[in-house]
Amino acid sequence: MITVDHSAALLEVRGLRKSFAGVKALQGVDLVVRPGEVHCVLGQNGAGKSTLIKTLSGAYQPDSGEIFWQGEPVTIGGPVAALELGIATMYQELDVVDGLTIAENVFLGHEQATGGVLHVASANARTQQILARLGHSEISPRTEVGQLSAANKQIVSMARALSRDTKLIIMDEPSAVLDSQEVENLFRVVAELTEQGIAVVYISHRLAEIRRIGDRITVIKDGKTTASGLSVADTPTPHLIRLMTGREVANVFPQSTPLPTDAPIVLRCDALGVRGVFRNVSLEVRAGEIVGLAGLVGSGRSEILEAIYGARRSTSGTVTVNGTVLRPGSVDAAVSAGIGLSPEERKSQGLILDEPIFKNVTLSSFARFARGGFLREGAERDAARQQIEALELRPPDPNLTTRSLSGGNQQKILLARWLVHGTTVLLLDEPTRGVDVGARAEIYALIRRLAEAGTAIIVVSSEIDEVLGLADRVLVISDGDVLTTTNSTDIDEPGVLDLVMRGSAA
Amino acid sequence: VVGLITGCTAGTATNTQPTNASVEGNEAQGDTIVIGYSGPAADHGWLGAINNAAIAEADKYDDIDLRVAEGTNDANLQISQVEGFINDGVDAIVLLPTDGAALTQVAIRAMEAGIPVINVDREFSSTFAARATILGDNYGMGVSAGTYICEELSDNPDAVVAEIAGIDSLPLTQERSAGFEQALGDCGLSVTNRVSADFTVAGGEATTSQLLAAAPQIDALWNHDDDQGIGVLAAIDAAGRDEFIMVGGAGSANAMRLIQAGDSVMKATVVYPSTQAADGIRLARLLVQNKAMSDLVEVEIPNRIVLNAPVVTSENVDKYLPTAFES
Amino acid sequence: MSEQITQPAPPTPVTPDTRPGIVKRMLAGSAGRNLGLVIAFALLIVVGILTAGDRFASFDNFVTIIRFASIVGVVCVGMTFVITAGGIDLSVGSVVGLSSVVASLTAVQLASAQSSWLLIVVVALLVGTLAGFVNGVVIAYGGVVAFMATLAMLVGARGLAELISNRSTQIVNNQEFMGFFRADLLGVPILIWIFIIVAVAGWILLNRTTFGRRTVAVGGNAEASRLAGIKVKRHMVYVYMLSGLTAGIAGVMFLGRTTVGTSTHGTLLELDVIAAVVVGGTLLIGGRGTIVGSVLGILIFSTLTNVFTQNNLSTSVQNVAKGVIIVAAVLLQQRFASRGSRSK
Amino acid sequence: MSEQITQPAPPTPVTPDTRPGIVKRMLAGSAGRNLGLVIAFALLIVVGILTAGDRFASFDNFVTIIRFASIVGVVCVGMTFVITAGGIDLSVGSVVGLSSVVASLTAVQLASAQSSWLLIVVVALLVGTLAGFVNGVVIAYGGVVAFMATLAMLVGARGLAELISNRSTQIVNNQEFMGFFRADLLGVPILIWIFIIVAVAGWILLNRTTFGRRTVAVGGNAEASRLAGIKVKRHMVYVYMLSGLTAGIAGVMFLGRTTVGTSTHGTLLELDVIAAVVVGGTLLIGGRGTIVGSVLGILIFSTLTNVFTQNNLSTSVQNVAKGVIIVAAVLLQQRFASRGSRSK
Ligand SMILES: Nc1ncnc2c1ncn2[C@@H]1O[C@H](COP(=O)(O)OP(=O)(O)OP(=O)(O)O)[C@@H](O)[C@H]1O
Ligand SMILES: Nc1ncnc2c1ncn2[C@@H]1O[C@H](COP(=O)(O)OP(=O)(O)OP(=O)(O)O)[C@@H](O)[C@H]1O
Ligand SMILES: [Mg+2]
Ligand SMILES: [Mg+2]
Repeated sequence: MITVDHSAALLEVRGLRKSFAGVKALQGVDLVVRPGEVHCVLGQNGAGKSTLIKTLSGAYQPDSGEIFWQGEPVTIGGPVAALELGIATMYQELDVVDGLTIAENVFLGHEQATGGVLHVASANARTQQILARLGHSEISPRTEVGQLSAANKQIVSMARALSRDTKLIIMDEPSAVLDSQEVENLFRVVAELTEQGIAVVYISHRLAEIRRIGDRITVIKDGKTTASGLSVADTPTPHLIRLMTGREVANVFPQSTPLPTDAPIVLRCDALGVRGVFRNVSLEVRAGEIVGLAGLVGSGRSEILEAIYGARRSTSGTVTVNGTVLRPGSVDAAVSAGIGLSPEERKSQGLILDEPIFKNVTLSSFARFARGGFLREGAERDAARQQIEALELRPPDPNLTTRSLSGGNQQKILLARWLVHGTTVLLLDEPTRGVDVGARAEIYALIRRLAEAGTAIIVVSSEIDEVLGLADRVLVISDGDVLTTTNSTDIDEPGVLDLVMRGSAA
Repeated sequence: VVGLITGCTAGTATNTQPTNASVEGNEAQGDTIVIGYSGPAADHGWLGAINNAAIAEADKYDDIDLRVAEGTNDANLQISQVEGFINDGVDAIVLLPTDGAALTQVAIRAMEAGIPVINVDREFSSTFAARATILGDNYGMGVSAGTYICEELSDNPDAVVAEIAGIDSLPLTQERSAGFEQALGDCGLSVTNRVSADFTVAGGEATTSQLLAAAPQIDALWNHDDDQGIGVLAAIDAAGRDEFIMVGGAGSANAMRLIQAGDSVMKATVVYPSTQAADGIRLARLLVQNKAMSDLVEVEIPNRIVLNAPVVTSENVDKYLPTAFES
Repeated sequence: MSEQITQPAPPTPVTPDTRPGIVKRMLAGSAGRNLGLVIAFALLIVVGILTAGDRFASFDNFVTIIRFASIVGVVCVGMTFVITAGGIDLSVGSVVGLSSVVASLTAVQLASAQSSWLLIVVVALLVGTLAGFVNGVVIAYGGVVAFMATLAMLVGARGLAELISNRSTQIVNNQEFMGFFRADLLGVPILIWIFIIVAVAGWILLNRTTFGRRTVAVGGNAEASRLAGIKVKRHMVYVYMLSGLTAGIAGVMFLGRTTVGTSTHGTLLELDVIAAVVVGGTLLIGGRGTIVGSVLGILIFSTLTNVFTQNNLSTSVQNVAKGVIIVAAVLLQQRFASRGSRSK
Repeated sequence: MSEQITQPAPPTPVTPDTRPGIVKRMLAGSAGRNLGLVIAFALLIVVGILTAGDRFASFDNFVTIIRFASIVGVVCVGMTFVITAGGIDLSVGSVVGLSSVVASLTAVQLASAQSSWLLIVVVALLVGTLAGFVNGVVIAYGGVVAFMATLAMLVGARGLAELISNRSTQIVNNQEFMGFFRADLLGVPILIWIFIIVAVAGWILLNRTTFGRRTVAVGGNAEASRLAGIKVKRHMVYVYMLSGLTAGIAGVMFLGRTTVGTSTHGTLLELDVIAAVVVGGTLLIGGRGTIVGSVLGILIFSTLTNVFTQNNLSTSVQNVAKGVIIVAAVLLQQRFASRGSRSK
């Protein structure tokens, strides 16, 4: 461990501990952040990164441990205290208020006002400036935040952090909902901030990003700091992964096996469209094939999956599964025909967080576990346990509340749901969002294994390299149009971006 | 049915001498008049009977155009209904206020606007608010019930007397209870167990079953209201109790039939006339058409009429049953 | 529908030691959740015995308490489903009144025609279920927020009941009907048996069937349930129909208990029902419901009323105490529930 | 709280073309949201004129309608804040009763002592605010769900009012007090002026101040608001105090209108208030509130009652119609609101 002179450190954390109702989230975390640096915090899902930053931002109170701010010991009693010290935070869960405008969100808690009466115009003007600085002068500060995409909400969060007089900005997985273009924007802003001497604590599961902008790294494993103050330049990736996971993770994307030429077409979309969102999408997926949809955020990829699945009523075209044409707008028909969807927002669209794991696993398969309407919980548990073992879910107990699991493990539950159901077509929307390196590799392997067992799969991801790495064939989407369909080996990331740029310019 | 007590001060609403006081003259059709009628929510058999009787009475006369704004327990709403009548310039208002005092000011305003107000059942707090007042005698009801029970239990100074009141926050319930206590006190008895229901059958049933559990031995029971009495009797039935006598209130036809049959605990009921508003309509018509009451020598409508609260028992039930209201 | 699992691992046999673990956990969880209620209930009984002695602690009095609870209790069972599914039903009281009115009018018709008294029951249940159906359709397919839709039904059904009954009280003279509802079975009144049957059926439905599982799922996360293939809208309609059905049953019970049908039956019942269900531990935001808790909740309220009556206290004092006790019970309930889940 | 922005660029002047944009957008947005209400209101007035002619369309009748609406309307303003903040206050009706009782007792005391009649007003407002404070503390700090906490207050405050008043009706004889509330100003009764003042003050508070902005934020996303440095719990207490305050004002208005204080004032007021606020377009889940909508909502209900009374229709018919209209209004309201926001 590198020892640092207190006076040189902006923030120093020593021996921080925090438990929730039996879960020891932090059990001795150390962290030293210097002014003007980008300090990356790495760790697997559930390692305690978010808990750490929430104690720094005053959202949680630590059980024990010391915090020094510019050399002085401090207690951060609440969000206000943190903001007053000069710590601003962009939280992992989007922390904006849908019913307010962008400007109102940015100045929430420190409104532009005299004697309680708001200065709406000045708040709007200042917000406009901040948005321009973030490269989004086209967004009006008077837009209601509820109308924005997840990516733009993230930008509002960032604008809010910038609106304060800060010395330290903490960013908890800011890039998870951003596409590559937006990530570039983010990096530019981070660079500007550090030039002004503002420190940034940056959390991400994408190691490539850390290589791009990080100065130093602290690694947390199981609530403890396992390495702190590593220099980004001097630490090779395999070493980092070992520090995080305690093992080697090699070969991130599994090798694809060539499709047998007689593989039947399982899913076919003919000129599918949803008025105002996307049009004329035709595609075929064969048994055992993985098809990827690449595109920028907001290009309509999620909507295509939803329309295939019947969660959104298509206004034109047809979806055919194994020769049967599906009734538009009927999830039930799709599920019965053997389609499964793992939705984009795991928590709000996928899981019933307060129910036990096994009930989430069997949610779509009641027909299998019920006799005359009565559920056989024993059989449900057995089936869930089987999946838990096969997918290496941690901890391996089907009775645990789903909420208590890490993001990667929650993602596995969604896969388990469709495995138990026995789908022939699997639609995966952002299957690795917020999932750590180790679990990512496992999920990739799992997807490939499913394909090899004959499942037809469509994958949507904002990480273009992920789409290219996983898929056999790729559809490039821009603004609701399919620009091209190609083998994934015939195109690379810059190629996709180039297509998208030209497509949207046209 | 009713005994009449004439008031002592003359009202101010009439400026000419009434013209006719014969029965035939009063029945004869006069100029068509508009009467506004407003009463509490008819969520209860007695109140329903009051409203129905008033409407039926108005229907009998071709020269009455009755405007009904019945049905509210909200003083604010009832005030605005009366304001509506004033705006419309009706000829007379018959008002059964949800709360007498609360409606007094608006009634005064009506009177000041030259519209005679007939106050029914629940009395205003000012004599200037009504041209004529027709009241049931709530205190008298309590006294009648208490006196009857005193007579029946005269030999037993330790008798257990239970009381099932109506809605406790209404002044009329308070008056009934006060009269009851007073009359019982006169013969050395007092109320041992008191519960209050809400004038509904279900409320009567629920509170009575609780009361019966709380009082294993009862000698007499007064239930304020025959409507909730159906529930009270159902609870007594269900508990299989018959060691006491029960006295009802208001005087529904149903209660009287039970008294007539004589095979239940129901031995008597105290009448609270449900024809008050109907009488109010008649008086309003006479007032506006400048007529008097035919059976009185007095040529003007009296200011204050308090209806009697007689006790109906198996001896006199045949006399009261025909005019009793169906709940 | 294909039933194979793509997953290649062989099915592992159930390890025998997990079975008792499950049972233990279930008991622990449910006891933990209901412990606060049981304590409150016990305290109340102690107060009753201390203040009213044998009069309180008699078999007859307990029968009185439970019979008093039984009508409201039946509605609580339906309401537990609605609240668990993330809804609310303010209309139950009015629907009770409406179904009692329609049923009593049927009874009056029956007096002439020669049909079975069961028709009275069937009519009441149909009326209740139909009202629930309307609620459900307006909420699920009309997208009207449940509070408002059922508030509208509260107002409307009461008005309809008044119109139909012409605001008069209908007395049921059908002797077979009355005989049935007056009867005892094994020393316990029929009304209590009905309550027991409805509560047990409700418990099984909520905890052992796909219907119950869907109810919890929809209340826990409606969008996730929809994307998992549950027909959320249709299910919500069923849930409100169930609530209407229990209101219809309560309407019949009112008829049996009071011998009359009137539009005033069930006035303000909804407040007692919701209070009992929530005090019982069903989450008002949905996703968690407990029939046992609801039953305990209504028993507590009913015992409370009994203790107050035994002590000759006025309704005003009762109301003040009831307000305090609702808050205290919810607070207690939360403490114990969170401890229960913490110990998990 | 620091007000500087880290951002070094010089503040750019507001571009002039945004100003009209704001106004236009505001009008468009608010008109879009309230269009359904305005149409419903207009329809109702047409029906009134067609069925009751001049009797309906007179100045006096409009004054009657608005005066009737004004007491409920004042409470609607407070309720709009509570619902916008994601809460609910079922206790307002009882608190109106309680404050009218306490104020009338004060008036009786005043009759002997020589103090200003304003004391009556102050006492009523204090009682209301205090009840709101208790609600707020139980909800925000006790963590009791708002529906239950205010349900408890509904029951408890009514009981307390009965106890304090000993269930009797207190008549206020203070001439100055009565004189003030009886007076007209510019031909418009004082009660209506009070309503106007409260509504305008409420509009400013909700739309133009930090307090209002935070109320929306807390209702929209309480956790995000907390993380942004808003003291959410304290704010919720303030919001419930505000609701209690308006209930206190309504208590005084009842006193002025009826001359009496009684525990029955305000019975079931909460249902009308909540219905008006939600029909007006305030979201029951919080995060969006509109004072203009609430005022329109209560005017619609009050006009409805007037039209029914003018046409001699019974309350039963009124209730059935009211139920249907609530559903229709919410549906209409949703159509227009969603079209409004889509067109943005
Ligand atoms: N509010 C909470 N209540 C209970 N347990 C919690 C809570 N918040 C976090 N935990 C637990 O604490 C541990 C650390 O969680 P945390 O969110 O800090 O992980 P993380 O490193 O941010 O993971 P991810 O990469 O998935 O965001 C996990 O086991 C999590 O389940
Ligand atoms: N609820 C909605 N209402 C109206 N338009 C919407 C809604 N949701 C999405 N859209 C629009 O549909 C288009 C595609 O949306 P979406 O962001 O889901 O696409 P995506 O390619 O899946 O991107 P992401 O990476 O965010 O999932 C965008 O133009 C978006 O603004
Ligand atoms: Mg995290
Ligand atoms: Mg998407």
